[in-house]
Amino acid sequence: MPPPTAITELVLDPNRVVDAVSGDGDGAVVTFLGLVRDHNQGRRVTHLIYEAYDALALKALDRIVTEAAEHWPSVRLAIHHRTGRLEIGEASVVIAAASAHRADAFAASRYAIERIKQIVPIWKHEYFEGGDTWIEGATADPDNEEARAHARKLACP
Amino acid sequence: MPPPTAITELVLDPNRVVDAVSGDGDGAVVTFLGLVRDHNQGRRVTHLIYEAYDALALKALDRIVTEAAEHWPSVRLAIHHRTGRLEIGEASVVIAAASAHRADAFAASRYAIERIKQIVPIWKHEYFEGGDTWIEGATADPDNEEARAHARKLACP
Amino acid sequence: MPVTIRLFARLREVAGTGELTRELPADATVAGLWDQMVRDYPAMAAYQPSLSCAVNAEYARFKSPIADGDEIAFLPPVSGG
Amino acid sequence: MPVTIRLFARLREVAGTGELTRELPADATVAGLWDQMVRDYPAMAAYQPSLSCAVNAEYARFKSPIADGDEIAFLPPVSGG
Repeated sequence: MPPPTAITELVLDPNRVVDAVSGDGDGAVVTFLGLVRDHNQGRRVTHLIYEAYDALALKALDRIVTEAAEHWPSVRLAIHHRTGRLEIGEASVVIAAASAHRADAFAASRYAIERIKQIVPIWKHEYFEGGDTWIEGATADPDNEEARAHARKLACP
Repeated sequence: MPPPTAITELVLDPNRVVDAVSGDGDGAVVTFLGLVRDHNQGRRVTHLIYEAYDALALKALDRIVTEAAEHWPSVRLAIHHRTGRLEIGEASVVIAAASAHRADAFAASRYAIERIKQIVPIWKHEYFEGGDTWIEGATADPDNEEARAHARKLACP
Repeated sequence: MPVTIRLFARLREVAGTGELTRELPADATVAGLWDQMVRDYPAMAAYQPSLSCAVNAEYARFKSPIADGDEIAFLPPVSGG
Repeated sequence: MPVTIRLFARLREVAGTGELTRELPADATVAGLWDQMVRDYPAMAAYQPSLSCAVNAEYARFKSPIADGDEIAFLPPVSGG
């Protein structure tokens, strides 16, 4: 069985992430794939390079899995994030949430992607036609309860 | 490219459904897999047989795709539903929603599964230890605006 | 005029077949055809409050008229997904 | 005491390396080390308001003390997903 969390330079296989969570008691699996887009803020993107603080990034993913289990005990969650060079259309992150209850599976996977953007030490170096730039999003602070509550709110039910 | 909607006796391949929707401009793909559970209402399920009114079921799926496009114009949606005999853990339905915006992709895929349960002429024959039973859910009425509004509400944002 | 009737799930089991043909008068409606089905198969009566119908693979109303050669389907509550 | 410093993304580029070693006094804190980084690499000052830090691959506070042999990481705003 694949691990629930992973930071890897290898191409992500969504089916493998689903295999990490789904059991015979689950009626619903929701997956989220983050894909490299060909544009961003008006720039024509050619490719991305993701850099990670691997050891801490893996712990941050584990933390998100633990947080989600607190909110949605029925859900099993897996998150695999890729690093290195990614071409347009490739998956940078795959999240899978399995549950007997589809509402929980939807909520947990949405929560996970919001939290990833908040607290996982990974950085996107964007290469576009005419240049390149580091994307800088959130100041990572796992103890920021306001950020966590925001992610919880976006997850809905 | 696989078709956006399908009713098929063949094993569903989630990657194929994703391929039906994702393009170079999409940053997010949300998939929903409905899986055959080993239990239901205290019964130990051995397998299911799905029966469909194929011609109408396909039109109903197309209708859901059209409805979702009205609510979330940024989303492309695909729905493949399986029929015939399904074993525990197999996927009965795969939904994929691709968008530049993850909120819309989540919402559209949730909407789709709720609408499938409301209006698609497919019936689940459950075989369990000690017997079998037809599962009867919603009275199908695509023009029931209350049902549609309920699905819209569950989809959240 | 001849019509085809499609039955699914429990209704199919009650009739012992998923497809029937009937000869109907020219002014027939789906509701009238359903009444005839219930006369032929009394166990179907229980489905009256929760039934849907379709004509030529499009959802229809029970007051819808039926034309020569139509395919009329009676649908118990659905359970896809 | 010797410590290792890990730098990522823009900070790594500013320093020209992702890993440095420094000799620190026994009562050093993460904040003190960061001040030293800014002295060495003035372009890093812009990151002060949005910076995170970690000690031995665990998120930490800037007031955290540093021990012999620790790995201290300075993290610009993250953009995973």
